[in-house]
Amino acid sequence: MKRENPTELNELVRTLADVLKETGLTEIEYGAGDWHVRVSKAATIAGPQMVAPASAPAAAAPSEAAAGELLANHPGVVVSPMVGIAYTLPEPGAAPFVQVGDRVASGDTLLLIEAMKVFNPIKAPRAGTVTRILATNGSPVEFGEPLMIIE
Amino acid sequence: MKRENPTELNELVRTLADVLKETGLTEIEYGAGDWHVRVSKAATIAGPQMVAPASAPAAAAPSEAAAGELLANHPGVVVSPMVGIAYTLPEPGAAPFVQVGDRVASGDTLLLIEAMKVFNPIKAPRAGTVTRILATNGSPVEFGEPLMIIE
Amino acid sequence: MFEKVLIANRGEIALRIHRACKEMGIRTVAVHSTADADAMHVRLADESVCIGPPRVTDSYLNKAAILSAATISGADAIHPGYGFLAENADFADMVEEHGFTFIGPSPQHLRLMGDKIKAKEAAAAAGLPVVPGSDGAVTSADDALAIAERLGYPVIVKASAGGGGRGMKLAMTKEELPGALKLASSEALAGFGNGEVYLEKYLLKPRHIEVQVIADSYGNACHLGERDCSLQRRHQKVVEEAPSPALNAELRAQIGKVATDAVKALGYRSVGTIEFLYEDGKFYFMEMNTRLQVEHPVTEMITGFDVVRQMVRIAAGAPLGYQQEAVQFRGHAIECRINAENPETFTPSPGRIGDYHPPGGLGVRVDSALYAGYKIPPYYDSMIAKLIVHGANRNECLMRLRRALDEYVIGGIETTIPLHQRLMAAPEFINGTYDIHWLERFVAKDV
Amino acid sequence: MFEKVLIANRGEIALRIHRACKEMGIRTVAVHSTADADAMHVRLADESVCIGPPRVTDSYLNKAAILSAATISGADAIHPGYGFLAENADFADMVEEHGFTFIGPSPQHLRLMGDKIKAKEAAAAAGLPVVPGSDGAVTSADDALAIAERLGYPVIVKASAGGGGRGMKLAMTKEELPGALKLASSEALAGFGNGEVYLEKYLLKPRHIEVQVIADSYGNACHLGERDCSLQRRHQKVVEEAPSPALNAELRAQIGKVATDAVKALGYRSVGTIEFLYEDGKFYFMEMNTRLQVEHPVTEMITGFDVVRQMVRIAAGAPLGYQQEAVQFRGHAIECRINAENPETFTPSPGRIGDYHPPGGLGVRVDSALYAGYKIPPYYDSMIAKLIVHGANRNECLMRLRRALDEYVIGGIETTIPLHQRLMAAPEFINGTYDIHWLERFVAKDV
Repeated sequence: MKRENPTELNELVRTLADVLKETGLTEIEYGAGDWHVRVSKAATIAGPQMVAPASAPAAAAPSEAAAGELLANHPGVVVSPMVGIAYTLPEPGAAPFVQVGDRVASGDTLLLIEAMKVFNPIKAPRAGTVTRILATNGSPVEFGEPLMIIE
Repeated sequence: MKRENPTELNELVRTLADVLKETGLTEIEYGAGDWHVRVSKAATIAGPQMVAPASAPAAAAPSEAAAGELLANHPGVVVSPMVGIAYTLPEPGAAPFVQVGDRVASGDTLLLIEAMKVFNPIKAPRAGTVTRILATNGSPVEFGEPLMIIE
Repeated sequence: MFEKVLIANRGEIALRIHRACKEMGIRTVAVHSTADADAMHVRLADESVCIGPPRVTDSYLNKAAILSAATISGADAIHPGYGFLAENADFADMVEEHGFTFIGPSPQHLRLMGDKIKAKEAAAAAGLPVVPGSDGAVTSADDALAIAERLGYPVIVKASAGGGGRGMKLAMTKEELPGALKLASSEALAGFGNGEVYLEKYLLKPRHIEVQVIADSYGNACHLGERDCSLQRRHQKVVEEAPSPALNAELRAQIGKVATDAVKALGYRSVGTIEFLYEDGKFYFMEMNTRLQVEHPVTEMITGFDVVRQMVRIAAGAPLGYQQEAVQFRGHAIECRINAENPETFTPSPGRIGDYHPPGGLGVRVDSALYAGYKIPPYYDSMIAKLIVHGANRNECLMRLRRALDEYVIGGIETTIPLHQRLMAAPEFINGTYDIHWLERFVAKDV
Repeated sequence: MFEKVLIANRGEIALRIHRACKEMGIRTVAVHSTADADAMHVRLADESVCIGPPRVTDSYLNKAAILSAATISGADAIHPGYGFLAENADFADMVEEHGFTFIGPSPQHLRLMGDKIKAKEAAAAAGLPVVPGSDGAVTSADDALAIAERLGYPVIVKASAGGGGRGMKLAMTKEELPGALKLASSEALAGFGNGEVYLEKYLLKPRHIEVQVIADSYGNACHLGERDCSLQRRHQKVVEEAPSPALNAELRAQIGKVATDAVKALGYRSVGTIEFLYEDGKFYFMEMNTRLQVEHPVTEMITGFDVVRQMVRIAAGAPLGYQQEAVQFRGHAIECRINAENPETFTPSPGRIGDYHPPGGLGVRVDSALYAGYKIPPYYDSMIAKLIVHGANRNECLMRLRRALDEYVIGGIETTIPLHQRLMAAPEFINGTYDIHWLERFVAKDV
């Protein structure tokens, strides 16, 4: 199995989960080369777990990171092309550029990102409906950080 | 087993699960080269564990060790109860204590182990036929090293 | 120099000795119990011999098995490490009788310092200041009461054959003394097969300060400064540092000279440690450890001396080759003993190591036989790693130790790393004002 | 002192700087590309900011992104590490303009030493011995031939804007010179956008010896001794040691004083390295590196100085606080740069680390951002670890280095550890008789 192939991974995990259920095991770990999968079923934590290989020298924030990754993989996500401060309003007191539920056309300004004292307009990459605004006015954003979801 | 083959993996895990159930183990970890499988079953801690050493900071000799372990687990094995020099002959030039094919009675001397200048007779723990002699005359033996197999 | 050294120990100290030998071009033989077949010292050694089952009496304390292993492997010398047979004079005798070199002091010195009463007499004769106490064993409660009256309370009853805190009982008042005497004696009888006990004045807030000494077979001796080992729990050292925050240069030079003179007077050979209690500017001899200490690395970090290498050289008959002036102290070092234990309840936590990532970088040293996937056997000591940190001064050392503790990852088991993290933030430790009782109160959350 | 430092780098040096900051009580901000989200420096930093995609021009060389990251994280100062923007005067200017402190020299010194011709003039004016060569750029083949006649062959043609071996061409005879000139100039134009070249006398068997200097903002300067970095492959250092086996105490003191005086004359601030070629008892200035060097740890090991800490202190405006006499050298140190490469073909070997077990014990330091399971991205430098070993003398250091290399486990990828193991057994390295060309022949198996 290619580890990059999610379909096959999905199958593998489901197969292992079935095996787990049928055999009454609590954990199956399977690895090859530079990847492995572990499925486990404990009294409290139910369901299969897909575990990234697995050494963490420092305490990261896996759940938060995982949530961010989910959003980052959303098909309608608009991510920040730069580090800076996000502004959802054209100026203090003004109405926001867009609000949840707004329909936007490709090229419409969604928000501004200030970097190096320059305000950079972030434009809609495609037409659609704003279903979620993740950036907060005046908050810092990293490169690649999800700003908005347009569906 | 090819590590990429899910059918074989499925079989392997099921087999190990059966082994787990039958033996009352709580965990089996199985690995070779760059892959491994572990099955476990949370319960009270009971029974022996067969574990493949996962991480090896130094070059060990796993195959040799594995071969030794196989012999050590043979039901008819006689292992050395001490560190020393094995002597399969009562004295130089004499006939060996036992040879392959000999029938021995419980308590028969199989060989001597010299430790601290004392020659310790190693006696047959049970009656049977000598099927294999692993100790070489005049060679050092470790504690637990297989000396002979009596079936 | 030796061609091949057998290391009669396990864990981090077996690895430590292996490293010193490899760096001297000496081949190594590891001995191990069946439970330690996968241990790091076994994996790294040039040769290994399984000497017995997990029980220490059948393996690491099995003199015949170890000597047989030395014979079959053709070793020249045996390094006993610490613990196990390191201070066993009979073993040292046997080693020499079988034609091997015992890397350590002479059997006579092991014997002398192994007898607490004789050791104290010898120490006093060699000019070491001793804790006032009974002149030898105390046999009756009446004798004990009379002696205690002279010493002043509190007093402590100790087993002549004891060690590690066993067979020791405190009497704060004369009412408590007869009971303490009886209890200590019966514990000593059960624990060491010898019920003989003696009395000593008990110091209320002493520090444990020990001097590392080193002497060759030709009467040359030096000291390598002191270590402060006052942070103890149940008489086990937890953190050690050098130099002691309690001593100034004058006191350091003074006690160093007293210790070195005593070593010369005793005709001692090899490395050794003279342990003192220290209170109000005065030192009181406790005992002499006739072996390598767990905490020798802090001395190595501030002196630049490789203590194990020196020990091997001396055993091979080499002269020291330097004088006291060559020993220069630089900076400050602290060692944290990391145990496989719950950091609050101290329940042992053997098991399989998951992730393992030791800290690195400037001034950080890790002495540990752990590796990812290693299974800590439940049969032996719970100390699994020593983190030793050096800095230009005590504050830099402390800051570095904190960051190193924060980087250290030992997964799969519980360790005392969180205890050390708490300790490094405690004002008493930061200020260096602790005594030998402080840690007990700290872990009990009284401070 | 700074409250929060942004580290504008990655890999082991980002971790090195993080450690120094934590040990000074300073909070850290890691910046990283999307490819480095799991990197050790990101995991350990107090805060992290993703600044761009994997390509270095869009992330680690992206000045605007780094300054924005400093702004949004509220950092006081930026440490550039080495490589990337460390010697970029424009970046240093921008950092200061935005109100942050650049932890390094002044932009003027970066600019001066970044121009090889001006640097050489400044060095000569500051009293540093220079390699005889053309006085400035060479524009015609006729000029070049005349100058080369005066210098004596062989001569080397170098790009004014060059570095790292690019734009350098050797001419052994006058017949080879015009072609070398043309090639060097066009390579320089393609590589650096500037075709200007100059001529220098070429030394046949020189060593690369560099002096570590340190100076504060108040005119105080010291040197921390030299490093011998003669073991190079394709102009990349592979092994560095201190002190140099080629220098005696007199030469060491002499070149150290010359370097320190030059630093004072230049009005230089921060740490820096003056690189010399050394042949037949004479030094020839090559260039000055106006940044922290990869190989700074060997200096730390023999002096006990924390070079990064000193660099941060000086940037915060602290005076040196010590004089040359306070710098004492103890023992010997060697650094091995370990690359993720095939040890024979030097093909890069990125990928996921399997087992990872760094060596430990006395005198062993590992500076590496690796951990078990870490995936080395294919976008960056192949250096993944530095193993630095200290010993009481060169022989002890070598023996220790051998055992440490034998203990080091980096699974899952190929590394240059086997090359270092071969090197440590080579008579030329053991005897210290190598020059800057020796390693090329050694890896080609000619020696």
